[in-house]
Amino acid sequence: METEPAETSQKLIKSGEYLIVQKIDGEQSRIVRFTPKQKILIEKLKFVADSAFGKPHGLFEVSNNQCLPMSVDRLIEELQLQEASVATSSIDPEVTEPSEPSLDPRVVIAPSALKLEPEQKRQKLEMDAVLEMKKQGVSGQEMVAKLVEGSASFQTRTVFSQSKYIKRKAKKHSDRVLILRPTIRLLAKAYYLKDPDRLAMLRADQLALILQMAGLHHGKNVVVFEQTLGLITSAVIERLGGTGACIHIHRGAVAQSIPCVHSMNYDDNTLSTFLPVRIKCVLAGKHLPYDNNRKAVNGDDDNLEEVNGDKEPEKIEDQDLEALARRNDRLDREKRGIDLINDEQIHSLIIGSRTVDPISVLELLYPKLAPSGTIVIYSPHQNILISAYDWLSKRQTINLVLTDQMCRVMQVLPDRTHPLMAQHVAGGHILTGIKVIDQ
Amino acid sequence: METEPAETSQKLIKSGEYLIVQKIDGEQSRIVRFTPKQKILIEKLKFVADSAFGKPHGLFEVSNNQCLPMSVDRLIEELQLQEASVATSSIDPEVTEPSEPSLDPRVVIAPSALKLEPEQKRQKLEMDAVLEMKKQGVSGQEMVAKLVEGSASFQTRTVFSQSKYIKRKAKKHSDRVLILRPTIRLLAKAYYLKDPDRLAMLRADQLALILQMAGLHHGKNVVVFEQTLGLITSAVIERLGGTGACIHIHRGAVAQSIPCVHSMNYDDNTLSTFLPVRIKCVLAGKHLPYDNNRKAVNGDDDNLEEVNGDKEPEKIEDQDLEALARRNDRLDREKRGIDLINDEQIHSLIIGSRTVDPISVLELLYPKLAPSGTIVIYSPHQNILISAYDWLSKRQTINLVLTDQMCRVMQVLPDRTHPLMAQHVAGGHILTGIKVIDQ
Amino acid sequence: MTSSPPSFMSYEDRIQEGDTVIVYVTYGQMVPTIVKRGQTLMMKYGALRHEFIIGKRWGQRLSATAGYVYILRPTSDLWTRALPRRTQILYTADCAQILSLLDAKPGSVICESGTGSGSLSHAIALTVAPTGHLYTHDIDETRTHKVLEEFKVHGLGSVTTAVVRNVCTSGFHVENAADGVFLDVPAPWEAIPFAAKSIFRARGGRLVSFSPCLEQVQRACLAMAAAGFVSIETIELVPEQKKIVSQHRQTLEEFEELGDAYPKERKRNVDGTIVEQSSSAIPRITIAIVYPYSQPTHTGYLTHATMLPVAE
Amino acid sequence: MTSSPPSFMSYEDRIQEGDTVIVYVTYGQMVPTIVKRGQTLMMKYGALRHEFIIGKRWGQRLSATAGYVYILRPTSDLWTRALPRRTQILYTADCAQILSLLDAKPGSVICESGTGSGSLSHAIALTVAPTGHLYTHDIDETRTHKVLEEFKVHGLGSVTTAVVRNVCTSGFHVENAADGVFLDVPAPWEAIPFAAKSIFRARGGRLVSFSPCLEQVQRACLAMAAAGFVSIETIELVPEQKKIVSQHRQTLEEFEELGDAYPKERKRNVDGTIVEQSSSAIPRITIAIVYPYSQPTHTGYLTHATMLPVAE
Repeated sequence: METEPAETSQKLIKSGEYLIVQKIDGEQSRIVRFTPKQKILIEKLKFVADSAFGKPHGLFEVSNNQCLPMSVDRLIEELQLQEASVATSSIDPEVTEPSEPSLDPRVVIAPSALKLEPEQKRQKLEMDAVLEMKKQGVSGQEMVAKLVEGSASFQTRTVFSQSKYIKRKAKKHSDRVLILRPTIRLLAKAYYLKDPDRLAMLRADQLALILQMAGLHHGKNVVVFEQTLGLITSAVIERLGGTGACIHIHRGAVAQSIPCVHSMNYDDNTLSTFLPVRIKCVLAGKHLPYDNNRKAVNGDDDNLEEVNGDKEPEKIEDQDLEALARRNDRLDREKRGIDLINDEQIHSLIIGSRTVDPISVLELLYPKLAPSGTIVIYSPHQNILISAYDWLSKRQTINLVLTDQMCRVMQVLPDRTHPLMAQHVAGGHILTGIKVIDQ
Repeated sequence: METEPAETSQKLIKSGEYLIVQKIDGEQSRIVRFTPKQKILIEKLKFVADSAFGKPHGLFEVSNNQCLPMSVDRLIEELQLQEASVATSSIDPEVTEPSEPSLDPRVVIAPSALKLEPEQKRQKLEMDAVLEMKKQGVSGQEMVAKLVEGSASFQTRTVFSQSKYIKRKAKKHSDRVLILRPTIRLLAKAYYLKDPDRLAMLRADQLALILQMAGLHHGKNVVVFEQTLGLITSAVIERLGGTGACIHIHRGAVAQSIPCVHSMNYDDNTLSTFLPVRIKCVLAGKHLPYDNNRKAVNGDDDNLEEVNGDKEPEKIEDQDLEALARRNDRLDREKRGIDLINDEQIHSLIIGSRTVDPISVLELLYPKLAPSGTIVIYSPHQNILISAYDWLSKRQTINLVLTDQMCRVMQVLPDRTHPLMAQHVAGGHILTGIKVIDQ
Repeated sequence: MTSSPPSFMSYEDRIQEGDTVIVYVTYGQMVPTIVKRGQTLMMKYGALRHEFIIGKRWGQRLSATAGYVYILRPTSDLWTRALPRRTQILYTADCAQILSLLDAKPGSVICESGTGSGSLSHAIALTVAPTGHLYTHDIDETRTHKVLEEFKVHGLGSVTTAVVRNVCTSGFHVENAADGVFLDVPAPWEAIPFAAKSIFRARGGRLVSFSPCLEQVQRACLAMAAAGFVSIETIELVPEQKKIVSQHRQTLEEFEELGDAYPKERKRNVDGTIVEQSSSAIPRITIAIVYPYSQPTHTGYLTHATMLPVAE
Repeated sequence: MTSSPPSFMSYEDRIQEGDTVIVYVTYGQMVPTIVKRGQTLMMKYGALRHEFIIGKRWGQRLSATAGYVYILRPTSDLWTRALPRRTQILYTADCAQILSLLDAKPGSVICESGTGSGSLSHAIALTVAPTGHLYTHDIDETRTHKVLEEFKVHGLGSVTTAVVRNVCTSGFHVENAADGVFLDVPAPWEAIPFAAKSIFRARGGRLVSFSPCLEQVQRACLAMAAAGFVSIETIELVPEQKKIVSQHRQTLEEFEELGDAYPKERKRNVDGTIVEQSSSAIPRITIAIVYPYSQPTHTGYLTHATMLPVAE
């Protein structure tokens, strides 16, 4: 679908797919591969993966270990009914004056339809007004006009009487889940919240900036060295969309610890740009053969050890055709990657480092970057980038910029608008530049 | 007044006082010493200092090189009249529907009365309503209640139609100035905007944090080494309020480049805690005599040179009694300061460094800090503080914290609320800790 | 300092009975205690008899039954971090800023509402002492009594008055007297006209209002302008706390060979916290990282304004 | 890359006539130019004849009559910084974030309003090419025509459609087709119901709205919820730019002796900017400082939301 905009058929959830599962109002966001008979667990809610197969991605209701598709409209209506009873039992003397929904349809819907935190009785009536308008066929356009022309409830009541009420209402909709196709944005957020350390603190907003500063789009040849669980690599693969090259420099014999590449369910066309290259080859400056033997036939102990260390699954005695094909495919991709590097056909070099000094990567790969190519280095540590800046500024790099950015989420709720009180703020710094040549 | 809360007499502007002068809607904030016949210049506005003498600090109107006191009420009324004519000439078809000020007194006054940026015709009517209410003797309390109950104009119009209008109206009130008594807050802001470099980028909000982290209040003995134009020293003197000691470590023979101490118009009681001590004495670990001779009678060339370098005004031949008294006072204060240091009676050590490595100050003065005393180091450079952190953590310092803070100004205007689009953001980092002892 | 008041404003070298001390256990755990013979403090590192504290030097390390602690002299910041919480409190960054925006100094007369847990009240009282005064107002009687008691014990009784009073309906305890007014109330616009009245007319004064939500700020700004305040400005502070760590800096070859997982050593530093250190020959650098990962990103907006002096 | 389109998406080693190049004069001054024989570029460092550019390598340094410049291949970021300004534009930090919030990638169908100077339009078009499409809408005919022309010259003609249309009253050019909709309009709430209609129902899609003011955000959030969007979130980015400098680190003795003013040397670095360097034996360290001192602290809030797929 990525490459066929004209396609009109709907994508449905299918077995074997990686999916994002979130509870409504939940904190977690899990990436799960849905396989038959698998139990999906999310914040104490449990259902069988099979019940989602064949359904469109979206909102589900969980009951009896099954998940059932649910429309957003139904959720809103249902909430409205729940409000009615609650609102009646909690009439605030301050707001009992009769509202006139016909004359003054003061419609206030909480910003996130999935985090509806209604405002007492008045809001119930307002919600009624919306639904009434909907029934009467009032267009969305007209409704919004009416909605904004008199939003007095944004203004007239104090904050604290509402908060109390909202607390009482929290966690009502605990049997609702979103099952979504993974996107780079959702993956970035899920891993950042789960294990920022292993992601080198890379925040979603900084990943976005890395991609843009790298001048990334289809057809580009990009070298990536990263220690961010494959997140940068995966984002590059997506943006290439099947043309160009994402040369992924990895440790050991095969690319490992890149869950963010696997969980995007990429098709073969999209994955055709993924060219993993061993650090060993980069260090040698050329393509190296795999050690095909379990034993160190050529006496290369170091190579043997590494293969063992990486738990290379193939053994010479049980290699089958499929494994051979996989190995050949790897070798072929690696060869293509190394050729592009050695031909200096690299348009962007992206380094997302956690423990490795970027300079040690630059020393090997910066000479391979084509002139006018961009270099982007991410590190959680400013000092590391200051050293890299020094290194680059001595080597014909222009447009060098070191930036940092703050990203804050706003709470936008009637009478309670403010930035979130606490947030994950850990992050890193980004150094960018453009390579030039003298003559 | 600082120490007599019961005092009821009004302070009036007098000759010789340092004052803060700001134009309404102006960018600048100047610190000027008002002396007879002096011309005060502020953003193309000019008046003679004498015209302010004997008047209370506050709002003035400038005409014919004279400044005349003006009440805030008059300013607001006047603005309202100006609006009337402008509003009539720019009626927006969207807002010509008749407003009903009696039924719905939608009062909107722009947040800063001194930066009134009115909203078209509607606001004119709203402003009328306020003034009408005032005339009718409606209490402030009631007025505010009415004011907030229906602030629809906060909500209903678009941002952009207003901005255009506001541009037309800008810089209307160019003959109004504020003449204010200097405060640490105003000084900090004025110098930061004027010359952040010489202030080591010290922002007013960070100065506030330094004072609080230092545990500063009356009676404390504080050692200050700073390169911030006397700003930290002056703030410490103010917070001591005449008891305790502000030991100011300075270069050369006399404390120089501390305009922020001079411009606060401190009385003798407040200044009694100001104890300037020469770096030379701190390095020697004891009180040193001044070189009383213009010639290097004792052959101490270095000392001579320094005295000349500092343009020490006294010469042996024209020393009079007053100068001698000043010198004796200096020597006396310095002796008191050095005694407190040597007796280890220091409760706080504050370093606000621009070019000097804080460690070089710590080496001399940290041993003199009393146990349980606080250390606060400000630097525009994080790296410098990381080194200082290292140094302190090896020397029985607990509660070590490195912080940074962002300070943003919000624009709060009807329908145009957002953080300022651009701001001076340069600033520094603050490292704090508490000294402890082992046995 | 004519008499020797309790520890908040006394500078004796050694700890006396009756002093309020801050027992520093770890960075995150501090226990405020009034030293009294016969009592024993129980905490993470076991028991500590108060007898052992008396006569010791401030800042001294003391051994408890299962570890050691430091006995610190109380400061405004330490009190804010250690005080018994009764409500949401204002933390040091905001307290510092509020004092500065109020132009507070010895001799200032300041009105505050609400009192809450008294975090800011202590900061103000310490700043305006010995010649100024704090009038603090709260609608909650229990909280007010608790803070009154603390003021007394902390030697701040003479510079403070704490009253049970709703400033939004009844105004402040004093009129035409204050140099500064601080508001931390849900509907500041109701209190602002009263704040204007409480300010000393001939000298003018400062107003600072703390509100978490922008809608409160919008209404407060309108009310301030209506009450005659000028130079109205709203600011927001976002502090960022950092930790200093020692970090490996490996080459690509080292990474290929060793991976990124080093053997770790655990060590207790002087602060009492456990630090992980990698033991390896690979060179390390000292760096600052944002820590903890999740931090407060908003407490409230501070709106401040000036009431100009009125000619008499 | 079957044909060889103009420079935005071509990777020839050498510059050809007709290519759009970015002439990099200094960090602050970049001039976008279409290379054409017979023409001459005039800038700060004098004149540069286009003849001298043709056939040179991308990224090469060239001498003009009064200094040297670099000829760079255009990228989305360079275009944003160098483009001819017709309106307030979206800068790289926001563009980057918007692309990410739209889940934009090759093949995506994106609707945008307004087109403005085309800064974001270029970023979107480059991202969705070669198989996706950008529909961009603006009420200004001149701007639209200018951007259309740029698209053509930049090889983006086949992946873009630019129309003069007020989406707040007439909706978008396509319905039931878009994977993402971006709004930068004064009254986004008017366009949101139309945005919902333009999204491809069976696949669902994303909505991103950029607004400078909070009141716009509040109304946009209400309108999004009313139109059936879920997971509505508002974020704000505040970038901070730093400069790396070499700084003295003097001891107290050195300060006493020399003061803080060192003799300065001026030097032109590779970037073409003048840097001041102190010449002294006093040790120096390399540090990052916030620079420029005054920086953008707010551009706008980004409110984003998801329209879930609808079962067919």
